[in-house]
Amino acid sequence: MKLGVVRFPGSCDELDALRACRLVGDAELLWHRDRDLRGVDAVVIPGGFSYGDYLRAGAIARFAPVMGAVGEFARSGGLVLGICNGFQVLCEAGLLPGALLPNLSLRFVCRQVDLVVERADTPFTRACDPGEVLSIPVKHTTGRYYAPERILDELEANGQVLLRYAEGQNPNGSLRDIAGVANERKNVFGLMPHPEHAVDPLTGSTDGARIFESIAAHVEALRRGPLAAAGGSASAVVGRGAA
Amino acid sequence: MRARVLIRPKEGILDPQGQAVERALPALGFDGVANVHVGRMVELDVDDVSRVGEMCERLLANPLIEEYEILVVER
Amino acid sequence: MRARVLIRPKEGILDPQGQAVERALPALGFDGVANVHVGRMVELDVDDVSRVGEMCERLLANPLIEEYEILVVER
Amino acid sequence: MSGGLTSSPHRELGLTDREYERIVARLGREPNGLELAVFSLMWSEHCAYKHSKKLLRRLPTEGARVVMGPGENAGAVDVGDGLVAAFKVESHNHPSAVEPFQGAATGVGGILRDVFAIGARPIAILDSLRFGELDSARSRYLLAGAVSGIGHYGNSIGVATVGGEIYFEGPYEQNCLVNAMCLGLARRDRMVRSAAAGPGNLLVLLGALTGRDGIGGASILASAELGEDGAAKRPSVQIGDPFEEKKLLECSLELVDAGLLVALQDLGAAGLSSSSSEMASKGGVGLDIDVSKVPLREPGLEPFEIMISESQERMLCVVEPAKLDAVLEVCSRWEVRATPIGSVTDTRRLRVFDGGELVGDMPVEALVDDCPLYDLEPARPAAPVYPDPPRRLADDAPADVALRALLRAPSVASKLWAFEQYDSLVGSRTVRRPQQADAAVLQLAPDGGRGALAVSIDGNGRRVACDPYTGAVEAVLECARNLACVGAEPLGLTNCLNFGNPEKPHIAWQLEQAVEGMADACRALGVAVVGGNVSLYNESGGGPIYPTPVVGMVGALPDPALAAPAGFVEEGHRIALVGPFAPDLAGSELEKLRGRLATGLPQVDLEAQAAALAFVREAVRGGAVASAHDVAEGGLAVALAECCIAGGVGARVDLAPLAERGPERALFGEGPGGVIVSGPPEAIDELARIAGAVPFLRLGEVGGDALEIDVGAATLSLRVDEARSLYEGGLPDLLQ
Ligand SMILES: Nc1ncnc2c1ncn2[C@@H]1O[C@H](COP(=O)(O)OP(=O)(O)O)[C@@H](O)[C@H]1O
Ligand SMILES: [Mg+2]
Repeated sequence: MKLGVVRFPGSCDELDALRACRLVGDAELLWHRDRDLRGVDAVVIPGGFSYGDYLRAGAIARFAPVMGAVGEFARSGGLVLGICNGFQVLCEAGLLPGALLPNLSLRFVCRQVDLVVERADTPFTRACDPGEVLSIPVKHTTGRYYAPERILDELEANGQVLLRYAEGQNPNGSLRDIAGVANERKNVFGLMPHPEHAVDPLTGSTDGARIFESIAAHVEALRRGPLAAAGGSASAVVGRGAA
Repeated sequence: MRARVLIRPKEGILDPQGQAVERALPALGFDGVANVHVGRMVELDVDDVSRVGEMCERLLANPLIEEYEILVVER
Repeated sequence: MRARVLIRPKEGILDPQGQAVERALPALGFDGVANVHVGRMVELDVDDVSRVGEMCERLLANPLIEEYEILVVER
Repeated sequence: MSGGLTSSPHRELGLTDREYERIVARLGREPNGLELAVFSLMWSEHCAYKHSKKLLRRLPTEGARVVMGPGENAGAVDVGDGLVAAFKVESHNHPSAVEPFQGAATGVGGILRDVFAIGARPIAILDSLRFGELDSARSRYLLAGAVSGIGHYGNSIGVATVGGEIYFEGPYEQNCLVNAMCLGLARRDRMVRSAAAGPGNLLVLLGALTGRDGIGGASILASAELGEDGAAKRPSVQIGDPFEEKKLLECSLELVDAGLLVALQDLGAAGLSSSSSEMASKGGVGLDIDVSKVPLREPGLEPFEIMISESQERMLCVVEPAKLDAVLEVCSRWEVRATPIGSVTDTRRLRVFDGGELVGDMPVEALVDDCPLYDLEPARPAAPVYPDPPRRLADDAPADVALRALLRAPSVASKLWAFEQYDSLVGSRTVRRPQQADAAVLQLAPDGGRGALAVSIDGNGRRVACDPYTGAVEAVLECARNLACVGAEPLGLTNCLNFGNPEKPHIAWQLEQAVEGMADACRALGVAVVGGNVSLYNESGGGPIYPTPVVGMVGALPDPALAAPAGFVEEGHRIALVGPFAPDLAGSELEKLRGRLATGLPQVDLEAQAAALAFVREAVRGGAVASAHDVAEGGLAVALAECCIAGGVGARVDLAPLAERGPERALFGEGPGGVIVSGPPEAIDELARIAGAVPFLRLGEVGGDALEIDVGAATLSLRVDEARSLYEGGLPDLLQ
């Protein structure tokens, strides 16, 4: 299995993400100007300040050549994980619903938070238990998840909210305490917390590894056949692009 | 031609920056201020001003959360 | 009365946001764009519009690096 | 060459008549405007260290681990496995007082460039900040701006800000201090120096466009044509662009890694002038620069402006002609502007051309080495230099009232409000985050090394004001103690000397005493000074700042898993005080709250201090202790409360053995040398047994939900949750 981590000018957490990916498989960096995803099984858009986050977080990065390829990959069912700035990029690119607004505090916040796993039957959370609490850090200025009420209702109804901040721990004012959402098909997932910073007991927590293990398990299962990948769920993801 | 794009948070979306300004002004002795909103302004020289709307839709504003207004500035 | 304050980096002051937008637009196929600057806009209801200049000096703008313009918006 | 000069422009540029005469003598003629501008900056205090250079020679700079001492952009020490740690601290005090956000942001940008200029990847930032008391709106504004500026730059560029310190004292009201330290890692065989070499090689400017940033005073040299208000319009505030620097950083490191550079140097104060002449001086060569090739942000910059512009996010490198294309290719991939602007010569002169025209011609040595160095004329002040701080606590306030007041005093209270605004995690190295332990701990595994580095920055200016020699000794000791608490052995030290006007005898005395103290402490601990910075003339209407030597120390530890946290870990663990701690109220936070400033501090026995540090370090490394925290501001009571808050558990302790000279001293007395450790009973017994000459005092036991202290007849009790809300609320409450 091979994961690709996109590097934009201004990415900051790409090497951390690469390290986290390498705990579960092969991984390499993908350059923002490349259109070729080099046959990776899943793409990670890492955290940082792509293009300085100027204008609006994620607004400029979404037009990078590599994002065209990532879009096609996602539309063909490939797994795409966006972390923090990556989440912002995916929202700006329309690959995920909603938008991220400045934190209510208007300040950057770096803090360990507890996250509740809402769905443990997706490619990104299948290594978790439903309701499990993960300790993972956040660090951002623009992390307040927003979508119109109607869309929020839809997201909830479709089970697209995969992670929520534990009660009283919402660090940014995200609506309905949403920390991470998937697209309808559940092959694109974005979250503000940084699972790649929670894969080493020395640096605080290993709970973030679950996200990467989930991706690896899903890709392995796909190898063995679509039915195994479905893991019993009806909304199975079949096939993947650019392999 | 010089164009000026004014971008503000859509109505109904919490604007903590506007609120912060609204709270800070009375503390400095400015009363009678209400309904403060903080947005962005982009100014640019363009050959073809008719394309600015498209620039807004695609890059300068995020239509989900922001509304914009385009003004042409006489030069 | 509704006032609109437009705040931009002073001339000669580095404007990295403006530069970033200026570089991004041609890549999206928008040519003939130059001299892009990104600033802020503050909109507010005020009883006494004559005090807005003072508000800018003290809070809304940073006079060291920004210049501002006050517009009164008809309502 | 330039019109519109007054009769003695050199004075307006800060040069004395004698300095000017010396320049004329070295040139054999009167300098033109450009040359005068360049000389005035190169011979400024900032670049030439004319009042401090002689004094700095007293600092010990050699040691087995030293790879690069003072003189390069950053100092460097060997950390094994082919890696070196490069680090330096630098001030950005004045720009931050003018515009705190941009001032602090560009301060971080500047110190990062110093570190990657030697080919090291920056892995950590620390900040050391001083403001006036928070009842002042200006101080609140400066604090908020500086902290968000540091966060903005460090977070955006992806370097973890892992530690720092903030103090609030009246004398910083008009002159805040913003010092930033950067720590980087390089492969020893991949470092690069700043010495230009090889006549015929090209000088290439990397990074941002050049604008009229920081021309400042020199704008009097601008030609008259620019008009009356031209000078006034010139922005003096520099805007930081961390995105540009991020690209510059990655690009520079790739160029170094690929072996494409002969030399690399950042552009800091005095811009092209100082970077080019220092590169030439170090290499014993000359440089020709064509300013017409320098890419500009705005039209119409005059040659002298281009030479002294302090526009941020620029680097200068020397490249062999055959490698130019490869260099340009790397730069273009990173979208970093790269422009050949000149070449290395064997003339030993800095020659400036504007296209075909020679507009300046100066001997490199004259610029770099010939500035006169001045002797200080120190004299111990006869009367107190500083007013007493405002009184906030009655002398007869009971101990529990005093403890509560101390916990929320802004200099003591938790700095969570600030460090939560910093990304302390990026890089996957941070094993101990802010407030988790006395020093930040960064593992080397991601960089292919073993073990970890520990880093700390310290300097209590008020104590230095009470006694400059001992205060400076204490700053070094505190850093070393912080390192010992996580099991680290010091490898090297950097410092920033923030002082008032050295031409005044009492300031000169403070400076000399502090440098002596720092030097003696370094010798006693066997730590070399590998670099630093000096910031003088920090005075204004309100008088001089407290003398503030800020010390940054880097150490190494073999096993990051054993780096002790500050907080108590488990009910039933025993608590002990280790080290030659002799609590005294002189210079303490309690005395400050009571409105008093001492005029002396107790002497320190450096040998005993060094022995205790080694003992603590070995105890932590051996895994004998579960927690370790040093006793600092607020004394034992505050330190114990911090251990309880961090661990979320109470403690029962008996300070009676320390109370013979009064319970107050035992509770709130300060001084170097004390470390609170905790651990399982057997481990603490064993430590007591092997302590030998190192003072070792059992204090009590971890447990319960309150801190309960016996001090002879008196007792004191504070619930841990109340302690936490005082401690964590101290700063935000004042900032509301
Ligand atoms: N207080 C000090 N202690 C030790 N070295 C110092 C001190 N101040 C300055 N230096 C050294 O003097 C040299 C020049 O410093 P500086 O002008 O700040 O360098 P830069 O221009 O690279 O920022 C550096 O090598 C620095 O480490
Ligand atoms: Mg330097």
